[in-house]
Amino acid sequence: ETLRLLTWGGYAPEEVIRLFEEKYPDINVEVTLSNNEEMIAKLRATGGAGYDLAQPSHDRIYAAQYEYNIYKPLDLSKIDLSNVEPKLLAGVKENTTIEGQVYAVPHQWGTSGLMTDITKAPDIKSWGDLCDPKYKGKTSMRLRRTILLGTAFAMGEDPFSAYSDLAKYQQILDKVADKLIACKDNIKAYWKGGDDLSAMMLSGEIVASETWDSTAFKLYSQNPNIRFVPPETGALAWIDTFAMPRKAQADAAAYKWINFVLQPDIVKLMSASTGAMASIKGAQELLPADKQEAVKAAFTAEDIDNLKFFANIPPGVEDMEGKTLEKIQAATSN
Amino acid sequence: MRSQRDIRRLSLFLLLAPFALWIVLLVALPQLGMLFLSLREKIAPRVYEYGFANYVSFAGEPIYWNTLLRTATMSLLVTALALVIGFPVAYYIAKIAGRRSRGALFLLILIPLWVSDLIRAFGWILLLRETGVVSSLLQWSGLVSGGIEFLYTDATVVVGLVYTVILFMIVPLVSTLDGMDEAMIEAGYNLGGNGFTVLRRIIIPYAMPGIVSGCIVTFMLTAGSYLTPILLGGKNSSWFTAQIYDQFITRYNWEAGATFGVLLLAFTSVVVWIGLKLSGQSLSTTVARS
Amino acid sequence: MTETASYDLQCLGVSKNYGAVRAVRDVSFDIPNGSFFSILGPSGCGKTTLMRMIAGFEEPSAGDIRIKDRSVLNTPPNRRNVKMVFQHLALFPMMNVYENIAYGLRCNRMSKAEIERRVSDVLARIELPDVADREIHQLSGGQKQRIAIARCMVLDPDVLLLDEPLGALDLKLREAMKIELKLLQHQFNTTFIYITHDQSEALVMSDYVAIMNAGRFEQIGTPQELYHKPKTAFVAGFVGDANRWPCRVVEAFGTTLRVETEIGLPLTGVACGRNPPMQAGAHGELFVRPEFIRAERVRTDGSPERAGPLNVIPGIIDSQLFNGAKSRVLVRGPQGMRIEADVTLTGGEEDLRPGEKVELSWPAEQTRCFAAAGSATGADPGAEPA
Amino acid sequence: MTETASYDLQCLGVSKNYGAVRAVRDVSFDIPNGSFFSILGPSGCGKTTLMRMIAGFEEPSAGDIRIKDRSVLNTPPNRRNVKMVFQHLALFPMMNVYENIAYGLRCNRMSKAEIERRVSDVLARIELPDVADREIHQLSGGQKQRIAIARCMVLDPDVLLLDEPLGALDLKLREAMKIELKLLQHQFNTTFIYITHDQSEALVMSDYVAIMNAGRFEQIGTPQELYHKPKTAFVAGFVGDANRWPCRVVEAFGTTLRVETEIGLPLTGVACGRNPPMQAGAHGELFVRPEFIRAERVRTDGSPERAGPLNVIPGIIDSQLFNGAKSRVLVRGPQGMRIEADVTLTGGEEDLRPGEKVELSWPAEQTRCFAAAGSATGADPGAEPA
Amino acid sequence: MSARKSPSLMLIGYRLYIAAFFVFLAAPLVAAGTFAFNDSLFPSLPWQGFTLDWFFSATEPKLGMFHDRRLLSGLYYSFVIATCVSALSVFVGTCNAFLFVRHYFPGKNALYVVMILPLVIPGVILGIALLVLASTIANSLEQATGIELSFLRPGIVLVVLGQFSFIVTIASLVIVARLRKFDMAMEEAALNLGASRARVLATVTLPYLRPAMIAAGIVGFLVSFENFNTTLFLVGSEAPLTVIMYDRMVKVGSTPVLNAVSLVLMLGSGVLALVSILVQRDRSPS
Ligand SMILES: Nc1ncnc2c1ncn2[C@@H]1O[C@H](COP(=O)(O)OP(=O)(O)OP(=O)(O)O)[C@@H](O)[C@H]1O
Ligand SMILES: Nc1ncnc2c1ncn2[C@@H]1O[C@H](COP(=O)(O)OP(=O)(O)OP(=O)(O)O)[C@@H](O)[C@H]1O
Ligand SMILES: NCCCCNCCCN
Ligand SMILES: [Mg+2]
Ligand SMILES: [Mg+2]
Repeated sequence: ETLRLLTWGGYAPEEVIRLFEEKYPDINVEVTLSNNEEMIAKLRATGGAGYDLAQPSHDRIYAAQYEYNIYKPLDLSKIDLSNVEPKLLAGVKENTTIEGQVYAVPHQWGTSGLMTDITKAPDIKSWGDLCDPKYKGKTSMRLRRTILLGTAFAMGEDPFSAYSDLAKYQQILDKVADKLIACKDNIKAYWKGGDDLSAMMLSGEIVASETWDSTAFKLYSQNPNIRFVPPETGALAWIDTFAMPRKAQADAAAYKWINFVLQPDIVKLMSASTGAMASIKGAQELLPADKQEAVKAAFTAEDIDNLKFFANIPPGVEDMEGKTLEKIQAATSN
Repeated sequence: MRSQRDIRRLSLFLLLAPFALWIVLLVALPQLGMLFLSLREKIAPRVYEYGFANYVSFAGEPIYWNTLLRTATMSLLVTALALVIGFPVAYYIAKIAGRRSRGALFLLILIPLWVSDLIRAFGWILLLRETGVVSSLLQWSGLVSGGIEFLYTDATVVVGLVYTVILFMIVPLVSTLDGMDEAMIEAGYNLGGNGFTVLRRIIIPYAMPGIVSGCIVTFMLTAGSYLTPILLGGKNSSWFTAQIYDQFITRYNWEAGATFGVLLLAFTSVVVWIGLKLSGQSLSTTVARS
Repeated sequence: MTETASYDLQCLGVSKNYGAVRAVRDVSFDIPNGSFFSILGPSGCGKTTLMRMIAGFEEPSAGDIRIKDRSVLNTPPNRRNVKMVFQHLALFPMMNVYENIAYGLRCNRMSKAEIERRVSDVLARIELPDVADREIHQLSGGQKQRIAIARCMVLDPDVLLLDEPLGALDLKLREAMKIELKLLQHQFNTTFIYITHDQSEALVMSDYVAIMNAGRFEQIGTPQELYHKPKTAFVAGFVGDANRWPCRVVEAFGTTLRVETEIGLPLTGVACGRNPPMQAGAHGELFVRPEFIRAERVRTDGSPERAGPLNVIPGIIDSQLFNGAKSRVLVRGPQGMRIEADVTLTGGEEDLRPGEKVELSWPAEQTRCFAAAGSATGADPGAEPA
Repeated sequence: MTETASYDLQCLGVSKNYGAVRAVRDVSFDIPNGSFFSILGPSGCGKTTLMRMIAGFEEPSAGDIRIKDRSVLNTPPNRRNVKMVFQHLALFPMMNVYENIAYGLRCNRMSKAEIERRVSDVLARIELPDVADREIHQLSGGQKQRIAIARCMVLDPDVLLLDEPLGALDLKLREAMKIELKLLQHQFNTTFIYITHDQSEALVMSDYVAIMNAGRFEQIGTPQELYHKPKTAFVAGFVGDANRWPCRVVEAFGTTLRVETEIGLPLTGVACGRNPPMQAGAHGELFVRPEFIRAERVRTDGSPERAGPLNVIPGIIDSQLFNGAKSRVLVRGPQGMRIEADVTLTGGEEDLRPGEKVELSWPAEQTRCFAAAGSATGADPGAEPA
Repeated sequence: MSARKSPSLMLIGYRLYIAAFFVFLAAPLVAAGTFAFNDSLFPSLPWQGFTLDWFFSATEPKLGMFHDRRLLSGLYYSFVIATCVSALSVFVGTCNAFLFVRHYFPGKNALYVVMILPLVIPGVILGIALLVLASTIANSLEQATGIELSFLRPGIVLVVLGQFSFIVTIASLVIVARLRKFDMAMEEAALNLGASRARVLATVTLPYLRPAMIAAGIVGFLVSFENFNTTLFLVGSEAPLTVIMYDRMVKVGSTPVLNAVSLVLMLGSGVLALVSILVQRDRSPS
């Protein structure tokens, strides 16, 4: 039988698949690379068919499920949760429980923050520093919700708490939009994928950027001057999860995969590929040596305490954010 | 012999069946479905209402129609450039190149057609990025000191699009010009015309069906292209198809996406219709022939 | 070619090579004002090439071309006052009749009113006054033909070139247009240079005809001269029909020859072609036109009286080709030699019928003998491509 | 058409309407075995339509078609033993010569060996034994022609139909193929039905010719009959050249008529065409072939003696159309009336020249008078489309 | 062409322009192809030396394309999709050709224009329109009856249908053009020689159309193979090569393995294009 994964780039490394298929010779793994938005869009179009296991981030499940009914509840008894970091598990459960059913369990987690080449832009500290005219034409960001939230925090707002008051949230978004439009001049280009970003950063075309920590850690191994910097207002933390599409057909294989990749020796391989930490106990030790070093170079203990987990997105917010992003994209600078 | 006529009847219906299935199921109904969807408005999750709200909100949002206008203008620009750049090439292939090199040149023209948009854009990225081949060559030759970024500007998008669509301009041009009797050009000179007169009064009017056909296809392809503007475009560039994609994929707003789709199709059709009227041609005399 | 005054067109030693192909070789001629001059030759002999040099579309490899006594070698085609009617006419399909004719005038920046006047004038002269607004594809073949001529004539050219303009027309129309063209030329009184490979076209219409072969002019003359006094074997064979037999000269008295054909038939003929006249033993070829051969039923009451030296041979009618006034019989002569002779077939009793024995006779002076190619005095007009 | 035995082909009152267009109207004829039968008529007269009905591609609106005495109306085209050579030959370009010829045999499920034997046999008979492996585009026009015929003949058809098969060939080749076709028909001894609008083709090759006009057969006969004894004005005008003048009958003595042309010229002629003979006052049209008109210089020493009743009129030479043995002069007669007369132009002193005064004379029995269309006894062969 | 004294100069200028144009055409392809041999993890300068690893290496990080399961599976799906699309297109295109060349029926000219339309509808719109329709039907059906028609969900079937919807226009135009040149007399000649209607079709008409059908098939195959705009919206878990490559580029990061794939595709397409041109140059010069 075939196990069809809908997941992030790097979340299903060739080596892990090989080991999995060795262990379960009658299962054949097929991978489709995606991101949060596309996962939802795809599953919406298929009505939850076409894939057996998806890996959306913890904050993007509730609304999508509520509106489009694309997932089915997990049977937690089939998952070996003994090793899973309880805090993360609890957080994910809380975010993804609908009518008493749990829809997701955590897999990898990491943060979004800043990346800088410390030799060229040593004073990047806050989201807003990307708009520092000193680095005009030498910074980048991804034009997605992360930067909206980050910028809001940098402007002293708390967007997550405004989720309950959408009018308030709209005000924040408007402010953020103005700021980012003004910042457009400073940006070389909006990156669209990890690759874009890596190439620009490594070649020195940009010196600082908004980033996923995993990308920054990867680059650290190529060039130790490139560091991940948690913003002053706190890095935004995400947890990518396992969720089962409503019309998944290979449930058994899917559970096997979940259990398989949560094993410590597999986690090692997995983390080497994703650059992110698994949500199991002692995950940091399972990172490859160079990544551990990168994490150490990036985070202090306060930084970890200061992490801001993405809050569940209530219905409607995505639309507001989408409009704001369009506005920024369409605004002209020179 | 009566059965003869019945056989013809039967074969007409047998042949009409696949055509009808194709046009109705894969072309007409989907477009109607999209039109229908565009008339549905999302009030709240799982709550919909029918009306023109999506169109109203399109009209009320300058970002959207600016993008549409921008896409159309740039597509027209690309079409014009493709015509200006492609015409001499088509003329050369059809009328000047020797018999043997003509075939070879035509093959060369076609080769980029056989690799995908993606690879072409990928190639341009490798060439044009700040640390890319062109910039490096310029630095190496000492013409410039620092790296130059050619990517992420509207000009790059235009170049990339011209590159992508120019074949569809050249091919119909070659095939119309090919049919032109050389004697007509010679007659043009013989009767006293100079190079410019012959071009303006004879060659271009003769090639008009090819020109219009090439322009229509080029314009539609450009307006409907997705990858090239996405991959080569800069932070300011927005393309209407990207908006459609965003509506569908990142905002799950199928209603708005469908509205955009209907509008793109309607708008580009109107542009083509105006072009046909202005040039006095029709779809069946141009695109159908080449 | 007696006129010595000014010429509309002169070619002086014009040649044209395409790489190793010598398409036109050292052609010289001059055309008196207002004449109808044809160039007649087989396909590929260089007619079109010559015409294109005159029009300016090709540059001669050697020689000079003069129009109205001025060399035009350095004049681009659109400045030469030589207009051309193309084989497939090359009317502009995207313009209507009026615009086609006006094209050249517009190139000359003539005023609108003047153009209108001239176009309607020329349309009247070609007797198509009402077609100005028609599209080209609405015209018949013959009408197109005339429009193509009008388009040139409206510009008052010194010389009008016509490259096989009747080639694309069907049989009946071609016959009619032959006479029409000649009348048009009279009308306009302009020098026409007419290219064709159809001898009847050239003979019927022209004042002068040049016979071209393998890039060279073989002979220039009036149609009658060419038909009755061919100077080369090629001309004798190409212009008009002829029975052709290889032969060997037995005896020569001045230009009168006694010859023997391949099969040993003794005949009397006259030496033609270039000097010196042929000697005994020389190889040659005999040309006899079917219309000079009389085919008569063999009579039992002795042969009829005859005047002048005659060649007489017996034969049997093989078949008759009835074609009204132009009927012909195919006769099998001695040893199966085939002879064509013109006859009048009326459908009556007196007609010759297949199987009948006949006596063929023709005057010795209509038995032209040309030196064979490669033979002592014979000229070789054959092509040497490469 | 004297044979009464069995016929290869018979058409009995065959008609064909396309909506309101009456393409073929009530055509009846039968063709004796083994003859060469031509249908000659102007473009659009219905020749192709008739042939397509015989081949089975169209169904007659009325009438019957019989092949070897059996009606074939209900036989589909692929079952009729009537083969057809198409105007553009319709050889199959994706097959070579062998496959083209073998096609029909294969359709008949003949054995491979037998097919091979027959194909090489027919190739030998058309004298192209070595072309079996050639592709079609490697053949010359004349060779293609012969392959197209062989492809049909290998099937041993009762009748071979040929629809203007020479139309696409060039001038010289057409001349040559005329004779060749006739020889091939002799060879195979099969009935050929040959369609053409070129009278010289029909006259030269055929045993019988049918003249078709506006869907009807005007006359069927041997070439000589048609040329010398046309039964209708249309035939007289269509077959061979003729001077045509409208006239009015002044007096009639049996079939001999005294007539007056439009311009009042009195002439003598014979009444032709359908009975009853024309009466005084009837309108008609005169036909005189150019070859019967003698054009002679007006002599000062009185007119020459003449035998039999002659028409004589004066005229002035307008122009001469030199065409070798087939030369002609255009003469302006009284009141500008134009007359064409055949002459022999030799290029000598004795030739008639433009401007000379001549006397034209021709026998009364060669002055055919047909009733004018619409006149009392005239039949109207014109088309009534719609 | 015209001026007498300086034709050579003008012509030289013209030729230079043509040459420059072809350099422009070739440049991105050459660039994309060349970096396939760069011994580096990034398809960019500086040049790190020549290697064939991106084709043949079996180990990470330089996993060669011939060992990359996902690329190979993408290639496989592309192949399956393109084969289906081109076969379907040739079949329906041939039917259309007979319909429009051989038959007369009311509204024929209008329908002919309708046939051309899919070619000028932007590919993105074809894709989403089909997606919307199929999903709407599937959803309604599921709600009403609980039956799930999986072929109406994004996946190979929809991709094939989506691509087919405009590629069939191309195929039709190619085949129509050839059938128009067909001399009806050829069919009549075959009938006349004794062949049945079916035999005429099999031995004369279809063989005559064959070069056009093959060419249409190849063009359809290539266009399907490289299609992105329409496919993007219809693709399910069985992604064809272009989608895989796009995902790689945007979501993982391009390595020279993408260049290697590009190069192989260029070679393959080039060969196919050549074949199609050779096939069209059939035995008859017409
Ligand atoms: N552009 C060219 N390059 C090379 N050879 C040429 C060129 N044009 C003509 N020729 C050769 O020159 C010769 C004369 O050609 P031309 O066209 O003048 O013949 P033609 O007498 O007009 O023949 P036709 O009656 O067939 O039109 C031919 O052998 C032809 O092949
Ligand atoms: N399928 C058809 N529908 C309507 N009218 C037709 C059709 N086929 C022929 N006709 C008409 O019937 C008449 C006879 O046509 P046909 O083709 O038999 O003429 P033809 O004698 O062969 O002429 P040509 O010498 O030009 O080939 C013409 O007026 C033609 O327009
Ligand atoms: N390279 C893989 C990165 C995966 C990142 N997931 C991020 C979720 C952000 N909302
Ligand atoms: Mg020529
Ligand atoms: Mg016909």
